Amino acid sequence: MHLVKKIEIIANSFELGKILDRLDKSGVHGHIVIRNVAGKGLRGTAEDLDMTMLDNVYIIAFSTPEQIKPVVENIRPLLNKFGGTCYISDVMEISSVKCVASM
Amino acid sequence: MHLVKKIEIIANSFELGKILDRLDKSGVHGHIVIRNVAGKGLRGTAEDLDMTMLDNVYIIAFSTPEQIKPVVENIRPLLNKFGGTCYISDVMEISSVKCVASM
Amino acid sequence: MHLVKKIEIIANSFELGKILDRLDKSGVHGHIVIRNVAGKGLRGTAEDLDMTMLDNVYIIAFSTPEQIKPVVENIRPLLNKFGGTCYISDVMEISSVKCVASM
Amino acid sequence: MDASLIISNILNPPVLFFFLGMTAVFVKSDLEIPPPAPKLLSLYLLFAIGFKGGVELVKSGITQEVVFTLLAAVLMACFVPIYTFFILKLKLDVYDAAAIAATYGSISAVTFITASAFLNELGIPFDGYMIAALALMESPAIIVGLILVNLFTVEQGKSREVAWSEVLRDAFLNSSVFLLVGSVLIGFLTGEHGGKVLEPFTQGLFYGILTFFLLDMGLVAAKRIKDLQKTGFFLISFAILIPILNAAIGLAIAKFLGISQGNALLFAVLCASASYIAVPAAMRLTVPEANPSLYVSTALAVTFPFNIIVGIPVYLYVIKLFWSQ
Amino acid sequence: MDASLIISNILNPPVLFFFLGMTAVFVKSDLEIPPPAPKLLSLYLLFAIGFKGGVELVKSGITQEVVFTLLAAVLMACFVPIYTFFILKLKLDVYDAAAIAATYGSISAVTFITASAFLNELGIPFDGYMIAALALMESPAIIVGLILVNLFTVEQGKSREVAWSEVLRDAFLNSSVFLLVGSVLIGFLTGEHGGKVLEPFTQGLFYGILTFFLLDMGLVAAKRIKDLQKTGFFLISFAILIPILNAAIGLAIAKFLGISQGNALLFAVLCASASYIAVPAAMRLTVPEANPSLYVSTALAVTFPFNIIVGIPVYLYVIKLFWSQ
Amino acid sequence: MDASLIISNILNPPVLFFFLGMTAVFVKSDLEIPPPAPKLLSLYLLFAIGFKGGVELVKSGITQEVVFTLLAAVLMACFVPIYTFFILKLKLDVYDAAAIAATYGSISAVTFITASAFLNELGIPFDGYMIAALALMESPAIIVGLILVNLFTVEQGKSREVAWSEVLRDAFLNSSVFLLVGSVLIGFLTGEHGGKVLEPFTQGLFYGILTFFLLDMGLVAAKRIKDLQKTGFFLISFAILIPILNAAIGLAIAKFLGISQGNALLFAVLCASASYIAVPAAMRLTVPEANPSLYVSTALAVTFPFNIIVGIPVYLYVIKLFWSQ
Ligand SMILES: Nc1ncnc2c1ncn2[C@@H]1O[C@H](COP(=O)(O)O)[C@@H](O)[C@H]1O
Ligand SMILES: Nc1ncnc2c1ncn2[C@@H]1O[C@H](COP(=O)(O)O)[C@@H](O)[C@H]1O
Ligand SMILES: Nc1ncnc2c1ncn2[C@@H]1O[C@H](COP(=O)(O)O)[C@@H](O)[C@H]1O
Ligand code: NA
Ligand code: NA
Ligand code: NA
Repeated sequence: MHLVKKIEIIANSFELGKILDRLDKSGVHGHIVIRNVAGKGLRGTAEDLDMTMLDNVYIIAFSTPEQIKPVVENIRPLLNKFGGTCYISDVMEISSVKCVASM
Repeated sequence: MHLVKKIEIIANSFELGKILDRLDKSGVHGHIVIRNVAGKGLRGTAEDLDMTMLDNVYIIAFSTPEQIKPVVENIRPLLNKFGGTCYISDVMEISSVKCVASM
Repeated sequence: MHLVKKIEIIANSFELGKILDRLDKSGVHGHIVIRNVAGKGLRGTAEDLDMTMLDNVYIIAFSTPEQIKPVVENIRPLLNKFGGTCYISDVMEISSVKCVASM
Repeated sequence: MDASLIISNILNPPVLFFFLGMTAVFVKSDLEIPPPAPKLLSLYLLFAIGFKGGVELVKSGITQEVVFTLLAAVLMACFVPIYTFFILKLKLDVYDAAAIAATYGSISAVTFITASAFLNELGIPFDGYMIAALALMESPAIIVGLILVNLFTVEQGKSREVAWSEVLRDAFLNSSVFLLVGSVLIGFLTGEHGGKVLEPFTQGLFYGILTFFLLDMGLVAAKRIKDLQKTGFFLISFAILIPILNAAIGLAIAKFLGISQGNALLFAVLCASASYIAVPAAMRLTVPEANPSLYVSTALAVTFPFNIIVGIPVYLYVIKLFWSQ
Repeated sequence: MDASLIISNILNPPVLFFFLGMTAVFVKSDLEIPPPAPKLLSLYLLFAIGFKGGVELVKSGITQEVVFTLLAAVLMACFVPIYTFFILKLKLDVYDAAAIAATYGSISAVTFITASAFLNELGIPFDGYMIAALALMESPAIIVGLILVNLFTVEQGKSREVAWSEVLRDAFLNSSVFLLVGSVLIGFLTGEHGGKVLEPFTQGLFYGILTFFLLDMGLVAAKRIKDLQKTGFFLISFAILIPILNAAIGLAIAKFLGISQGNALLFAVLCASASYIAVPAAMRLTVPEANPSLYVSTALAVTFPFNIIVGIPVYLYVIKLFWSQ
Repeated sequence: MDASLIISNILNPPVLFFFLGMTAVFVKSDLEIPPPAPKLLSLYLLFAIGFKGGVELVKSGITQEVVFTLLAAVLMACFVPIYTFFILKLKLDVYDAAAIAATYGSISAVTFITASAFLNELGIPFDGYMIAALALMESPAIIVGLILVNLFTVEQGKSREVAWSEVLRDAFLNSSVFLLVGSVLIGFLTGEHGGKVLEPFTQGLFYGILTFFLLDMGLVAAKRIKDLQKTGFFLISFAILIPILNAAIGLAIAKFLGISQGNALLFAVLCASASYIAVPAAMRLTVPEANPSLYVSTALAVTFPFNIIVGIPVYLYVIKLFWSQ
């Protein structure tokens, strides 16, 4: 087992394409996307359009610790422009043929 | 980047309204809700009604470290009464216009 | 509050039954499953069949720290054979009637 | 007894697809109706049956027969949870007894809908106001169940605070009751003209969607069957005998009121069926002490299949015996 | 004024189910149409109306009337956002003004579809090419809105870089426009034969699915109503008066072009309606500075209900006054 | 060759919507059919075609022709994976060769359903027992594929342990096979009466839902096309030539058996089509060493479009040449 980083991003689905692009450019090629996530914003406003047809998405990606710096640099401008939040935490990965750290 | 807390709650969907109320009262105004979550209970019983029409929900909320105490105090009685579990962990937030810590 | 471990597994849905079996055998009886998770693999290939009808699943299970060893031993061969990844992290559980640590 | 009614019921596509769903679970096929499709199908069924009922309510009007039948329906919905509570308390604690009693006092809309499809096929008419009875019988048992818990726990020295406004909302404004009542009202308001334009949707598809939905119900019921081990012999017998008893009472009332054969069958089915959605949801909130596997499994894995496979044709057989054509 | 049209509109199942959805939110029922069902229903509606439009386009052919009407449609879709922008800028900043203006310059397909169902019921014919107008009016306002933002922020000394290729794709290839245009084309290519084989699906179910979808729209619109407090009196008046004004302009153009009553109603409805899906989505990406609650809430919680409840029958009433039978 | 059949096939709504789906991906529209709708639609199609097949099986009965055709179907389902395995092994390793061979030995229900809709439209009859052939041809290739892997890896000195009970369950009880077979049986049991009551659902909607589903298939197939770069020329040719060859063998058998034109087309389509759901799922579990992008992409992005666009009308053209009217 070795340390990897977990990246969690919550954003509106219209940003999804842009965010995945940025992740990819930052060297994080794997991810999962959970759609149709209901949510309420920080300020209690229902700014999100999820009630019409734009739902929130919850993106999770695991990466090596070194990839975090480029990810933060690439993602922050997007979040500032379009909204959404990003969190990073430590997790242990079980080594396997396909694991992040085997790259 | 600064430290925030991640709150994860798993409960049956009939409790959802009550839990979100308590979170809100504890000062945690943002959250996401993932619905239609399949699950099996701790004791291996299929107590949850997800097979009929009451599914489990998975609630995630990020908050400042100080909010954890009131959250725990408010949520625990609910969990004891209606079931469900709650977990708390540390994550780093990427500072952005809308981030939890900017509040 | 006491320390428990969070186990996160991402895999293709055809493995779901096998993985839950192994978790159960390792003594982890509770879990949640989020289905219809879209994803892209580590190597950027669309190996996953989610585009037809086999979607990815995202499995989360909370366990006591002692259960991690058997979980890793049981899950790793599956991941090596069929693909998928598994991550482990630390979380604090709010003690309640049904909490993992009350077992 | 003339078995042809049972056979003609069993050879119905809805019942056969119910069996198919059960079989899928037994042979461990991975067949499933992906959520939220089952929920959507059940919304459709409530919408369609409610709307149709409303449209036909215009025709029949609100006569004395209607008023008496609806009154009898509400009375049964209050009486059943009370008398079954005392039977259940012989073996179970107050919480479980009250929750199960409430479950059996309320109704299963899908059982009702299956019975109405059965009548349609046999060409036996029934009236739109029976759908009003369906709507009226869903909620009272929830209230009665809760009152029983309060009475008998106070007796035991435990005091409970009940958020009645929430309970009432759960009972009368839960999505099933709300959509059903709303659709009846809209059907009533738009009348025959509205009924006509919606016909391909509410009538044409009805039978097919019921069939598809029962496939899912078969899957769901079969998954619950293993719970029955824990339930024990007492509850399993309860789940078969009480429906029969309730149907018998229902038929006696129907005969007394002199309502038609079709209406009598539907009335009996309402009395005999048990709720596995609305009441369990309400009970989890209001009587969290009760064990959900008891009240869900009996209603879903025993009473529901019993009614749609054996109950419906048997009740009709009895009607045919006692009603003059 | 003759109120019978309003009443006959209100007593339509789709409008009544819209009310039912709103009521569910007001009384706090837990009724909901689970996602992604609403999205699927809206795809169906676009598919069905587009296909039907295409099939009928074959019959009418592309005459001078068609060309002029479509031209007028595009012109209105460009003109409305421009003139409303200047009204809105009296009270709001450039970003909000442009986003709201774009919203009102574009159209609401569901309003159009509800109007077409209303015409069908009254037996008033309309032509397939009006669906081409629907498709053509969806996108221009997005472009116009963005040009307005650029002009007026440059004026204020701020420069913006715009990814025009992305904007154009959002405007012309978003799923609604794409599916609608594609279905029109396929309807046109397969003609009457294709129309016939798909009829039970595209026609038979149409009214029912519209009704069901409006139930969801009622839920959605009612949830937005509390946002209106923040919106203020100015925008609420805007959201009622501008549709009336746009409908009036639309009717004048229709009269001038001499198109039929049915087509005139649809044209007026296109002018009067505001987008609450495609344009908001595009605006979030291209004008993130604007506040989405302003443009979504006005379009969804005021203009949409106004049009389908009051607007459609009133516009038709005016048509009946001015058009000779 | 008479191109009119190809054109009349291409101008079908289902095929055109398949193109529309592909176009959406190519022009980067955000059109999508949200999950789990596609899965639900495919369950519907299996339910409807199976049920209809069962109902018609009652009429045709189980004659000698039926038995021989079903026998031929099973033989082809075993023979195709064997002979294609040896072709594939020329260029690929044992695992990939066996997995692709199994894919092409099995069938694509949607291709079959599209062909049956094409026949319906042209008014060419076919028999219900062909749906039994569909059901019978889905599973054998999975078993054959696995046996081939075992034989040839043992040869290479590697031993494999196979959980045969699981493999058999995957092969014969996976949701597609189970629902199809179950629906055929129920159709057979309920007969004409059951067929009639379900008709608006299983027949009325059938063509429309197929059309809508093919829109999704277009999206899915187009997304897979970029995988084909990695697949290489050998596999792409394989994915076009083998279906043609299999169809030719199928037609020869059909001619030999003397079955009708409609049945012959369906038989050819079964032989020519490749599975992109059931077999890939089974292969991922039983031959995890094989590369899924190879067997999914060829079946989905080449063979499937080829069959529904070119194959079906060409096979019918050949039938028209060799069958006397
Ligand atoms: N503190 C939070 N915890 C979890 N999710 C949040 C939080 N704040 C916001 N969100 C999610 O992020 C989305 C966008 O938030 P906002 O940009 O504040 O409107 C909301 O709809 C929520 O789904
Ligand atoms: N150890 C666990 N890890 C993850 N989810 C759990 C765990 N235990 C229970 N759950 C989830 O919580 C729900 C309620 O559990 P219970 O209250 O034990 O019936 C279950 O249906 C599961 O979805
Ligand atoms: N680094 C990652 N972070 C999150 N999810 C991943 C990552 N890599 C792979 N996945 C998910 O795991 C699935 C299987 O990955 P793979 O086995 O690499 O094809 C993918 O479809 C993704 O959903
Ligand atoms: Na009852
Ligand atoms: Na407009
Ligand atoms: Na084949």
